[in-house]
Order: sequence, then structure tokens, then C-alpha cells
Amino acid sequence: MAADSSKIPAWPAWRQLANGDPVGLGASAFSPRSRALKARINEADRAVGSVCPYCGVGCGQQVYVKDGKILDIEGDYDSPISRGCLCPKGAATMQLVTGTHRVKTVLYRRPYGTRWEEIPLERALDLVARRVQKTRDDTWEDQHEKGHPLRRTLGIASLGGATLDNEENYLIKKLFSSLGVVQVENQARI
Amino acid sequence: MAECHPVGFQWVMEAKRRGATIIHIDPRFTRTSAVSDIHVPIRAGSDIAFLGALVNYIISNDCWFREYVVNYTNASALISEDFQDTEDLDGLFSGWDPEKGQYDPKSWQYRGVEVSPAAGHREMFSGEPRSERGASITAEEHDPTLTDPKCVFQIVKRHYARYTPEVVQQACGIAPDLFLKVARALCDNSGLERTSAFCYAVGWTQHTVGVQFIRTAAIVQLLLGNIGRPGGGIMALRGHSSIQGSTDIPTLYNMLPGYLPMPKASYDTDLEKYIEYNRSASGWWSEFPKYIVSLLKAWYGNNASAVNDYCYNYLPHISGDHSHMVTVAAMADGFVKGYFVLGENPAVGSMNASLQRKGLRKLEWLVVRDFAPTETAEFWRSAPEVVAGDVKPEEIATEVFFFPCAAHTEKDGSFTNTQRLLQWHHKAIEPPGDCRSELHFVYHLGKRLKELYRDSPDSKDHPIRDLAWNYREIGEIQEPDAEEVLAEINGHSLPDEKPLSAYTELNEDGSTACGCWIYCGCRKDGVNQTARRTPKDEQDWVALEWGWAWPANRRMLYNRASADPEGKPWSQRKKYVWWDPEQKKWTGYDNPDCIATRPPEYRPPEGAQGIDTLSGIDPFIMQAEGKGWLYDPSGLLDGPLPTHYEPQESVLKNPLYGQQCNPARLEWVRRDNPYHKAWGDPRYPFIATTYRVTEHHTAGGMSRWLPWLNELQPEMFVEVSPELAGLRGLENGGWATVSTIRGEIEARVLVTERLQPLVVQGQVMHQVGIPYHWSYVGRSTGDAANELTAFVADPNVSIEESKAFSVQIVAGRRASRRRAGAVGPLAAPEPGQEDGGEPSRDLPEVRTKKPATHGERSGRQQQTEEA
Amino acid sequence: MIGLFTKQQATAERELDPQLAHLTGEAAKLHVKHPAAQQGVPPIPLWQKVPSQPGEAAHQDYYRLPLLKEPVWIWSVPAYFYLGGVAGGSALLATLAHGKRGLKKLASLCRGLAFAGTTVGPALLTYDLGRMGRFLNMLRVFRPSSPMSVGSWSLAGSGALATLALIQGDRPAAKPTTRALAGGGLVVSGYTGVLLGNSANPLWQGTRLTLPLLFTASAIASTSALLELFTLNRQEERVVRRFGTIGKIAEAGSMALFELEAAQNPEAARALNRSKAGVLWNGAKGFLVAGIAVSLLPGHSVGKRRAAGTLTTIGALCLRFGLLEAGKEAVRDPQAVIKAQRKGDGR
Amino acid sequence: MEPHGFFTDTSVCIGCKACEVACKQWNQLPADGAYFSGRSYDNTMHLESTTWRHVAFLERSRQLSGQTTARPFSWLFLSDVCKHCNRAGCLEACPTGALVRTEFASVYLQPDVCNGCGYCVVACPFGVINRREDDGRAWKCTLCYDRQKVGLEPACAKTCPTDSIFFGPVGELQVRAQARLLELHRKGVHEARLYGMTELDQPGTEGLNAFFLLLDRPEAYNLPPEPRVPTKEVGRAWGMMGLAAAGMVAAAIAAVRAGGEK
Repeated sequence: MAADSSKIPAWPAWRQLANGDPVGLGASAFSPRSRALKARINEADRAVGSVCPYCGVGCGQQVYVKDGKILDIEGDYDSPISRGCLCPKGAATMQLVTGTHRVKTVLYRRPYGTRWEEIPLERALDLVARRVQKTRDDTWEDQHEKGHPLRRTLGIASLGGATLDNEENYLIKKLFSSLGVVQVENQARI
Repeated sequence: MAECHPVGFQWVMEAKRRGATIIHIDPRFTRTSAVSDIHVPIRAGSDIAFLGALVNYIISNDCWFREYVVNYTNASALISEDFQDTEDLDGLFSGWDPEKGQYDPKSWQYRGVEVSPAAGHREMFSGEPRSERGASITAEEHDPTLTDPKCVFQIVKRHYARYTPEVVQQACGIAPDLFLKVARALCDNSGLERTSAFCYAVGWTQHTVGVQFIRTAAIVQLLLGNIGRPGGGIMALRGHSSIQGSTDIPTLYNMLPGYLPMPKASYDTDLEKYIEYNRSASGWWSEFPKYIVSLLKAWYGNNASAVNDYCYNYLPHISGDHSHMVTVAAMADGFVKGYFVLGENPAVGSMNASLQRKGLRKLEWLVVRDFAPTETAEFWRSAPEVVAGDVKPEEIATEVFFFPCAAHTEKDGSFTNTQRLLQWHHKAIEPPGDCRSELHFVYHLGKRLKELYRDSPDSKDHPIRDLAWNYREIGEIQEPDAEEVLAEINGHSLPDEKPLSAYTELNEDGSTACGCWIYCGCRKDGVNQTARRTPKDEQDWVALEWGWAWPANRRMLYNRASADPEGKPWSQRKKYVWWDPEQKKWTGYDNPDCIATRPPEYRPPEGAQGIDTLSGIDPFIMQAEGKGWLYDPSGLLDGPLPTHYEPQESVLKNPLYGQQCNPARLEWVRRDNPYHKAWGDPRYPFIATTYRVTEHHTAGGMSRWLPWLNELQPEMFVEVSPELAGLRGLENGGWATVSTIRGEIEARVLVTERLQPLVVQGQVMHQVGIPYHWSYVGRSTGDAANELTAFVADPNVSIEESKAFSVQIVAGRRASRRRAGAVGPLAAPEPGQEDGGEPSRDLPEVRTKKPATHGERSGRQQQTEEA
Repeated sequence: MIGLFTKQQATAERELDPQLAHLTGEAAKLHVKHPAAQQGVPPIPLWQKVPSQPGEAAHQDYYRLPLLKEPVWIWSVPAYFYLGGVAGGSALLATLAHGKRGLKKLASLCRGLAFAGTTVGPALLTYDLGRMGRFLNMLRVFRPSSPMSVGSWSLAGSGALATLALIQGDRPAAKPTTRALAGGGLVVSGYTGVLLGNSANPLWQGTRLTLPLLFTASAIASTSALLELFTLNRQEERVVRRFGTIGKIAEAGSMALFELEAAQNPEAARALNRSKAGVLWNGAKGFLVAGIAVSLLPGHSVGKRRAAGTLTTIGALCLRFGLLEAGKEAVRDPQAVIKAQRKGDGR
Repeated sequence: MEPHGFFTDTSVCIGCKACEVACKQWNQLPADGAYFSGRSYDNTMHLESTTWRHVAFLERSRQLSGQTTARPFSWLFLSDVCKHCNRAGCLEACPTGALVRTEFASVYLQPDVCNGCGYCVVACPFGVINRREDDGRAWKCTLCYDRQKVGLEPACAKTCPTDSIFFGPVGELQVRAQARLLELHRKGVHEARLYGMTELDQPGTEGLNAFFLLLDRPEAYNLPPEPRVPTKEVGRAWGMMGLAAAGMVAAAIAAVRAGGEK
């Protein structure tokens, strides 16, 4: 059934005659594109092992990359958890990570402001660091009136972690605890 | 489960294909029910009545697994003479302190010895006197015949005797024959040859008695011998990719990595005391000192040494509940100035959303990190109360920073899934623009702060100056090396810095550093074990070479229980790990969850200490005495045995006790968090429960921006039965307004027989189903379910009650955008309650509880109250 | 910036950022101008009953949703049907009148019409194509299974022959050309009936036997009706009148037969009397009858002839537009498909 | 090359719609736009030029055999798709050769050839294929021809968590389907039936390469009970046309004769 395109003339009607194909439902009607068609992941530079970012099941994903851009994201057959399957959210991961909804600059809303402004990442980090320092220094509690050590600030709090990596949660807990921030919470409480 | 974990559900379907019976108990008929053998519609919030009746059925019909129960649980332990049950006190246990408004668990303890819990509120057992605290469990008194009226088994039996099929009908609206069908199916499928499993999600946790829901299931499973055996267990289906990881390495206020408690201001004043109060003399927690010292070495490196208590005093101290809702209440009262929100969306996903936003309005600065500005980032301009004009952006002082985050495809790192499995995801492409990982954000923030505090002489700043904070920076964007962080978590020996391979290698003399003891071994031999991807077809069904599970790559906890006391498998069908007499060690498909070389016949000698107290038949090694707890002598704040209490806002009087609600529940009595009547509030006559659907994810930050998902579930909707629709003139596809005293929302209506009225105590109960994905920004918007819910929580874990509360529903789009968080109660709060008159949630002695602890006087005074 | 990140509107695009993703999937080039369904503008009415209690559950279906897709053809297709018919009829007359003394003018007129029909026709068809630039693909393959393929080739052939015939005029050498043209013409005027019949559309599939008759008969009527509008000599007039009379009677007859055949699937047949389709179909009947009536009036005035011609022509157009509309109407009721196929099978 | 296709077993479908999204993701199809339909959880409603997998949601106030519920009720799902018929109306009607029968026996639409004549739309007895007006061409499921060419299974079948969508050589699928049917009947699920598996089940299409196991009548899922591919019956229509043509010739001769007389 597969058409040998090489020496058959380009016009499918001719090809029908050449193939002795009166009905013209199959190979003779193929276009060059169809004959050359391949799954796009075939040209991938590499397939990167990954894990679905949605729920807690932890389905395996394969991320196909070419020229620093994503070709496709699909399930990983090798995973003993998911055996290549993904749910609708997992199947939409491509749209999540390459979607046009993603904002690519830091946005800043000044006090009493009515709009967002774009500011450079480095500057934003400096500002946040200074806010942390000021609030921490202003709200530091060294001791309870009964003399118990507190060594903390209740002026700063943090929320989030269930969607982050273990390494990220670790650094958050490590840094914030050392800053004396105890109000560190995440979705596990919800 | 099919709704929110479809791929996990493939294994349930696999089991069904092999003949398993699938039972689904849910107020709604969901996609899970559609393929289940039995669907049992239950009144939201009545699960303990149902599960308690199972306990009663199992005991009274003698379906329990005697040899398992006698050897592996605390059924035979004798309980203090002073213990009194809810049977005797109309819904209260002994030890209620009307002054403090909480229990003193002393009378719940074992006779002759006070044990500390493996988890939960260990601090409860740090109070004086602590002489015998955690003493060698051999001092415990037992009755192996289980006949002593004060032994755990008899107490459990008495406690649940009144949980009959009739009570199930009265409390849950489930017909006795349907209940009995379930009970029989469960018991028939348990024993030597068969095991049954329970799966639950936040439908069990989000209640004022959430922890006790799960405890009841634990009792059922222990009685049936379904724990620690293949095909058994109680599975928590968690909703986020690394929510388990964020509990193990806790971004939670009350713990340090590896479930080590945060220092308590009142007593953990120095390392010595901290260790004394938190270690256990027996069981695995006797190893406690090794874990905290290794953690401090990991955090403060060479600055931590024996002479300075390994910098223990660098750690901040907690002085009560600093959990999410407490913090937000304090925020709303102006005590919190700065807030980091990292990949979470509390303005949608957290209860009483308008109070959440009130908190945000009172901040000085807010940092939000996500893919696109969420409702939390946009609270100042498009929130309902802003649209309503009750709040004006020009009057909100909060400074907001929105940082775009990197996707999981743009960074290296590990997730810990719901089965404790760590899996590494590799970076595929560079993050675009200024998008960065949290790792990058926190690391560079830390670097800046270290710089800012570099020359500070102030002792308060030493922790930052001495913080070990050197990680390799990769590439132009200076991304810290995630694997280096993982190496620190895994731990290494000192000074030679060799990677450790198991937590048993940890020491308390500062010769090891380990960022999270339960994760020790995840980078065994310096190899990233979490990145292992040996194909499933190239290994056995336990798949030990895929990723890495804590602890010790153990895939099933308590698996010692899969063998009988002599160490032989209970049955061939269910063999998992067993004692090999030749090799003199435990072996099997999995890594045994016990001391691998400890023979079954070992019994602790007199005066044994530490892990030597664990006998050869103890499967639950984290417990002080190595047994599974049918009865909880310590660790829980609301009683040793699960007891049915009604939700904070119920439609029913508690059919079992005079005490309506969990006496120890957390309430926030504030104008911006008003409650309905305890029950039978004519203004809010229907039961509501919130949930997710397959097509969207939690608060929508990862789904409501995706057209491929939005087209599948384009709009906020509520689900009601045809009967309720008839009662309220609701039309399928039309609009309805759902309201509580805290807020009103509009939604499309799906009228469906998937919801059905339940007849409870002769009244017809209607339930309203409310998905909570939607809110006011994104590509698919709608009103948020959490505009309706309230701050009220389980005392043990401070998790809110959003799975059962009362609402009103009417036809049409009538919602005002007013919110209690902005303008106070939308109706008179609890009419007839000002004088504490009927209906009341509490018995008189409980009513005296001051609401002060949580509520108006929050913020600093309240935060340090317990100190 | 303001507003940029507030409520992002619902979108029906892929929303994949070309900076991050390769857009090379099978349908990546499927061009989207407007969302298939915009919010607030339901493509299909909201379902307002309880799904499990759909009301008269006499015959089952899926929320009353159409089971088949509506024909997507626009006005130019029925217009072509008409033109093709005229072209075919004229081609035939042209051949038979060829070289006949006294019918010269008629012959050349017919050659003209045949030429016009076979050249304007394809233009109309092309206008309906989603991708006009690819109209030549119609001759890419020859598929005997596809009436449209057969028709395309015949139309192309007829077009060529009609052109040649036009050039050759009435010299004797043209005889073979016109003969061939007549053959092509017969196919062109009739195949459109087969084309409609060869579909899953409940109305058209149910009437696949009478449709060719109807189209052919109407081709005769249409041709003569159009010719009646021109000035003809007595002899030619007689030819046209005879041809027309037969045509009109045949058309009326085959319309009756068509309705009989259609009636076997009452759900589908109902479409012939519903909404736009009903107006056109009944219009077709009315104008045809009127045409016949006028031509039966005594006298031989040119005015009468033209009136009859005009009425019949309008009728012929209504017929073809009516058939298309009825086809669309018929699929809107899923029972038109289901009932016809389920002959009381009670499973 | 062996014929390959889908066996869609609705008795294990959980209606998660992963197939719909996986299909859009792999083929990079646009969304259909957000429209709340009120039809249970079905908001895409039918197969379209931009929706090549569609999950139907049936709510019934009837019990499903073998299931225990508090009141008579069941919820059925079906993931619909192009059937890739052995006799395909669209294929045989297509005048340009845009639609072709591939070496895997699937029916593939070549987007570089289709000129949007719209004939396939009326020729499909399942209402699957349609012309996208703003694109101009017709589109439908390709049975992931591009993936099959390199030995990959189609995106929907790969992602399906419960193997409701099963891909493979049609011969093996038929064996699997038969076994599954027997198993269900043994369990007392008598409403289970196969749809379009062989020519015997569905002469009108001579069998489908994408066939189904249903738990209710086909029309309840918006499937035609006994579809007939039109081209199977077109012969007699051609005959009738021949007849009509002859009549036309006769009429013309008669007419010209009439003119011939003095």
C-alpha cells in the first residue's frame, strides 16, 4: 500500500494510471508532505525526564526539547506510578509552561497605586531585602516578658511550598528560621 | 479519587478488573462513584458516626484480626483509673479545663507510664512533672486477654457501642441495609488472605474534627489487620506535586525538617531542655538528639559546635499557634507587616477569602510569586469589595511585588509525591525573561540579607551572619545548584564531607550534618537517588529503583506487620517482608521497617533504653512502645478516641451527645468572621460542601489560564438535586445565588441526581455542591466558594472546616459584592447567641472558654499567650 | 500597563508562546480568526432540563444535539446546480439542432448557453471552496466513488468541448464535438442529483433515487424556460415549447415522486415544510404550477411565453435552493437520523 | 501493514477528558472557546473540526447492572472519535484526494491538499468531519498518523488513565473486545454491547477501525444506530440518472422533431 514516490509522476491522476489504481483512495493520492510525515518529537535534541507539576500522584513526564524550545510534553511509559498516562491537567502541561499567560517581568504596585509598573529583577530583589531588614528590625522580639527566649519576628510571614521543590522549601525554612520568621506556612495546612 | 487523581485511580480500576469491590462514600455521586460497585451518599461531616459504626460492627461481630490486634496494637494496654469517656460525660472526655478551654490529657495516659506521641502535639507532654516521661515502656501494664474493663480494647468497645446502624441513619442519612452491605464487604475482604485499603483526601481533613476522622479509619484498619500489609493501609491523596515534601521539609510553623518540633518559648529554652522535652526514652524518637544536632550543623556549619549548643539559640521560638489562619487574623489586625506568597493563592484557596484580603490590605509589603498575577496579587484592584466600592485602591497602602516564577521544566529539583516518593525533575529549558525559580529567589534574597547584616554587632543578627549559605551558581542567571542543596539535605560526615547513606549513620556529637534526617540516603554514595528512572518493566512491582522514598527508600511503612509475630508471612498471597532464619535478618520485596537484624523473638530486657526497647514484634517503631494506637494516650488535643461532633455550622443537633461540636475546636470570634447558628439556622437551611473537579486545579492558578482546560469547565457552577431545585425554583443552566453571613456568590446551576436529599432524623436534608476553583482574574472567572467559608479549625492541625457548613441558596443573580471582611456580618450573627442560649455548640463547662485565644485579640499579645 | 494583567479574556487560541514552544503540530496551521463559540453567544441553546430527566423520553438521543453536521455549502452551489442543468439541456439541444435549417439561431443560442454554463458554473463552485486557490485540486485525482469527482471531470470536459463548439460554430465538422458535448451535458445536468443523494443527510440519502430524475427533469424545464425568454422564430418556438412542456410535466412528476420517497422518513420530510426550506420548496411547486398554467393559456403572445419562462425559472431556482435548505433543516433533528435507522429495534 | 485502530471501552471510562486535552496538545489544536452548555460536564458537546476527541456525559435515572446506589441512577461516559470506517463516506466522496486510506487502514486528511469543497461533511454518517469556516479546510482525527509512522501510539490512547481507549492492531482489539464483553455479561452487566466492531455488526460501514463497547443504546451517546456509508448505495442513483438522461434525449429529439415539421 505504501507509495514508492521516486519515479512516479507528480500528478496523482497520472500516478493512478501508473499504479493501475482505478479508485484513487490510497497511495496514489498521497502528497509529498504526507509521505514524509513524521512525529515531531523525532527531531527532538533530547527528552528530559520530568514530573507532573499538578497533583500529588507524581506522574512521570517526558519533556521533548529542540533548540532550547519545547516540542512536546507527554507521559513517561517507564514510570511505575503512571505508566505513560496523564490526566487532563497533566496533558495540558505544555500550555502551562509555554503559555502566553506567563508574565516575564517583575511587576510593582506602589502604595496607594492603581496600576502595575515593570521594574528590573535585581532592583526588586534589593527592595525586598531592605523591606525584610526593616520589618525584622522593627518587630524583633528577643525575649518574652517572662524571660523566655523568643528571638523572632512576628512582623513577617510566608505562605506556600506545596507546589515548590524540596530544595526550595529547604532554603525557605533555613533562611526564614534564621531570620526569626516563624509564621512560615503552606497549602498542607489547607 | 477519579475526579482529582485520575492517574492514581488507574490502580483502583486495575484492582477492580481483578475482582476488588470499590466502595465510594461521598455526599455527591462523582466520576468515582460512576465506576464504583457501591456508592453511599453521606451527610457531609458525619463520617465519624459512619466509621465508628464500622468499629462497632467489627468488634460486635467478632470480625477483628485477634493475633494482629493483640501483638501489634495497644489493645491490651491498661489506661489510667481517672479516665472517663464521652459516654460518662455527655460528649466530653475527662480532663477538660474550663479555665484554659482545653484538655489536660493526663488522665488519658497508660497506667504506670506516660508516653509521648510520635507526632502531633508533643509539647503537651513537656509540662512538669516529666520524671517518668517517655520512660521505658516495659513499665506499662497490660492485659493480654483484653478483658480488663480499663484496657484499651474494652474502652474502645464501650466507646463505640452506641454507634449502631440506626445511629448511622440518624447522623449520616444512610439506610441500615446499605451500611451493613459496606460493613460486610469490608470485613469479608480483610484477614489472612485479603486486605482492604482506605483512600481519602481533604474531604476528611477539612473539618473541625478532621484528624479524628482519619484516626477512626486507623482504628478500623488496625482491628482488621490492614496496616503494614500489601493492599492495605490508609492513603492520603494529596493535591499538590510536593505537598508531602513541604510537610517533610516543612514550610510549616510548628516543625523543623524531619518532623522535629520547633522550639517552644516556654520550656525549650536551651538545647539540653529541648532535647530532654522532645526525645523519647523508648522507641525511635530516642534517636532525637542525633537529628537536631545534625540539622544545626547543616544550617550553621563550622559555627555550630558543642560549646555553643550547635547554635541552637539561633532558632526562633514559637509560643502557641502561628498557623495560617492565626497569622492572617493577626495580619487583619495589623500585627503582620510583610508577607511572602510563593506559588499559593490564599485569596481564592483559603477560607473566608475576604478576611484573607483584609489581611493583605493591612500589610506594608507583599511579595507574590506565580506564573501570572493571581487574585492574591490583584487583591487591591479587582476584588469584590473593591468593585463594590467598600474599599478603594487609593486607600490601600500595601506595596506589592509580583515576581514571575520559573516552571518545573525550567529548573532542577525534586518533588515528594503522596506516597513519600522523591522524584527529580530535570531542567529542560532556560526560564524566559525575569522568570526565576524559588531557589534562585530565596538564595539571592539570603545573599543580600547576609550582605545587609554583614557588619551588624547585634546578637539578633548572628544567625544570618553565621548561616551556611554557599551554593554553586550556575549560568548567567546565577541559579544555585539544586543538587548541592539536595546533598545538604541528605547530609554528610564531618570533617571529611562524605555523603551519608542512611539516617542510622547520624551522630549527636557534631560529626555529621544533615538537613533532613528522614531524607538521609536520598543521595546515597553521592548519587542522586531521586533521579533514578529504571523502567518499571525492568524491576519488580515494588519498583525500588524508581526515585527514592523516605525513610530508607522504604515503600511501605510498618511493613513488619506483613509478617506474623514469628516473622513468617501471614499468607503467601500477602507476603511482603519476613524474617530469614538462615541469614538472621529481615528480608523481602521492600526494605523492612524495623531493625533489620532484630529477631522476632527478641524482647527488651529490664531497664532497656532507646531503640533497645523495641521488641522483635513491634511494627510501629516510631511509637514509644512500638504498637499501633487504637487508643491515643497522648498527642491529640481533642480526645483519645474519635467521637462524633457536628460541624461548626450544622443543620442538625448532635444525635449522640449534648456536646454539639468538638469542644477543643479553634474559633475566631470577630466581626469579619461571623458564624451561623450552631444548628437549624432558618436563614441558612442547607448543607454545603466544597470540592474540585478534574478539569481544574485547586485555586486555579495553574488551570484557569489554560484555554484547553477552560473549554472543558468554562464557568463557576454549583450542583443541586432536582428536589432542592424544585424547592428553590432553580433551573438547570440558570443562575443561583449562594450566601452565608460572610459573603454571597453567583454561579450557574447544574441540577442533577448526582446530588440527592438525605432523610436524617425525619427531616429532609439538602446538600449544595460548590467547586472552589474560580475567582476574579484569569481567562475563566467566577465567584469564589471561599467567599462563603469561615475561619474555624481542627485543634490538632489548625485545618479549616470547608467541607461542611450551612448556606442559603436562591434562584437568580442576586449577590451583593459586600463581604464580611470589608463591612462586617451580612446578617445578624447567631441570633439568640449573645446570651449563650440555645442552640449552643457547647456544654456549660465548655462555654466558659474564652474566645480570646484565637480571634480579636490576636497578633502579638495572643501569639505569646501560652508562653 | 494598566488593565494588562487584570481579567484576561476567555480565548480560543492555542496560546502557546512561540518563544518557548515549537508550533509544528498537525493542526498548528489550522487558522483561527474567531473563537468557534464566544461566551454569551451560545452556538447551541443551553440545556435547561435535568439531564437524567429529559422529559418526553419516547425516543432516546443525546441532549437533542444534531447527530450529523449541516451542509456547509453557500448560495453559489444551488446556483450552480441550476446553471449546470441549463448547460446540460442546452448542450443536448445544440447537438440535435445542429445543422437543421430553421434552428440555426436556436443551435447557436444553445451553444452559447452551454458555454456560459460550463464556464460560469466552475466559477460558482470555486467561490464556495474554503480554499479557492486550490480549485484545480478538483482534477488532482479521479474517484469514480465520488459523484463530485465524476462531475468535476465531466464539467471540465464539457467546458472544453463547449468552448470548441462555440469556435467551430455550425460548420458540419463540428458534429463530433457537439455529440461529445451532448454526452457531457447529460452528465452535468444529472450528476448533481446523484451528488446530493450520495450523502448521509437523512433527507437526501432517503431520496437518492428520485433526486437524479428531479434534477434532470428540472434541467429540461429550466433550459426551455430560459430559452423562452429569448426571441425565437416560430419553428424554434415550437421546439422550445415542446421541450418545455415535457420538462415541466416531468419536473412536476418527479417532484411528486420525490415527496413520496421522502415521506418514508417523516422526520426528515418535515424539513420540506419547515422554515426557510419550506418557503422555498413550496415556492418551487407554486412557480412551476404557475408556469405550466400560464403556458396553457390560449394565444401565442411573446409576453405570455416570457411570463411562463420567468415563472418556471424562478421555480427551478427555488427548487435547488430549497433542496439545500431542506438538507440543512433535516439534520437539526437527531431523530431524523435515529428513527430512520432504528426500525423498532428495542434493545 | 496491519490495520490499527481504537477499541474504546466505555465501561472503564471515568470521563476525565484527558484524551480531549492530549489530542489538542499533540496536534496543537485551538480551544473551542468557553461555553457553559448545561449538559452535565459536557461543555464541548460534539466532535468538531477543532475537537477530535470528545467525551459524552450521560446522566440516567436508571441503575447500572451490578452497581449499588442509594437511588436508581448511573452516569455513563464515552470518548467519541472518528471511526475510520472500513468503507468511509468522507474518503470516497472526497474529489481532491485530500482524504486517503493510510497503510494503517486509517483515514487521513491531508491538510496540504484539501480545498474545502465540503462534500465530506455531508458524506460522513457519524457527523465527525467538518469544515472550519475561518480556515477553509475540513479537519478530523488523523489517528495520529504522524505518531503511527514512527511506531508511537496515538496521544489519546497513551494518556488514557484507565485504558478505556485502547490502541492496537484491529484483530487483537476485536479479541480483547469480545473477551471484555463476555466478562461483563458474566458479571451481569447485560446492557453491555459492542458497536461497529465488524461488518456483521455494522454492514453500512463494513466495520469500524475505531469501535466501542457501550452500556446503553448508541443513540444515547449520539451515535447512529445503523449508519450507512452513502457510496455503498450510489450505484442505483447513477442508474436512475442514466434513465433520466435517456428520457432527456428522447424529450429533446421529440422537441426538435416538432420544430422540424412545417
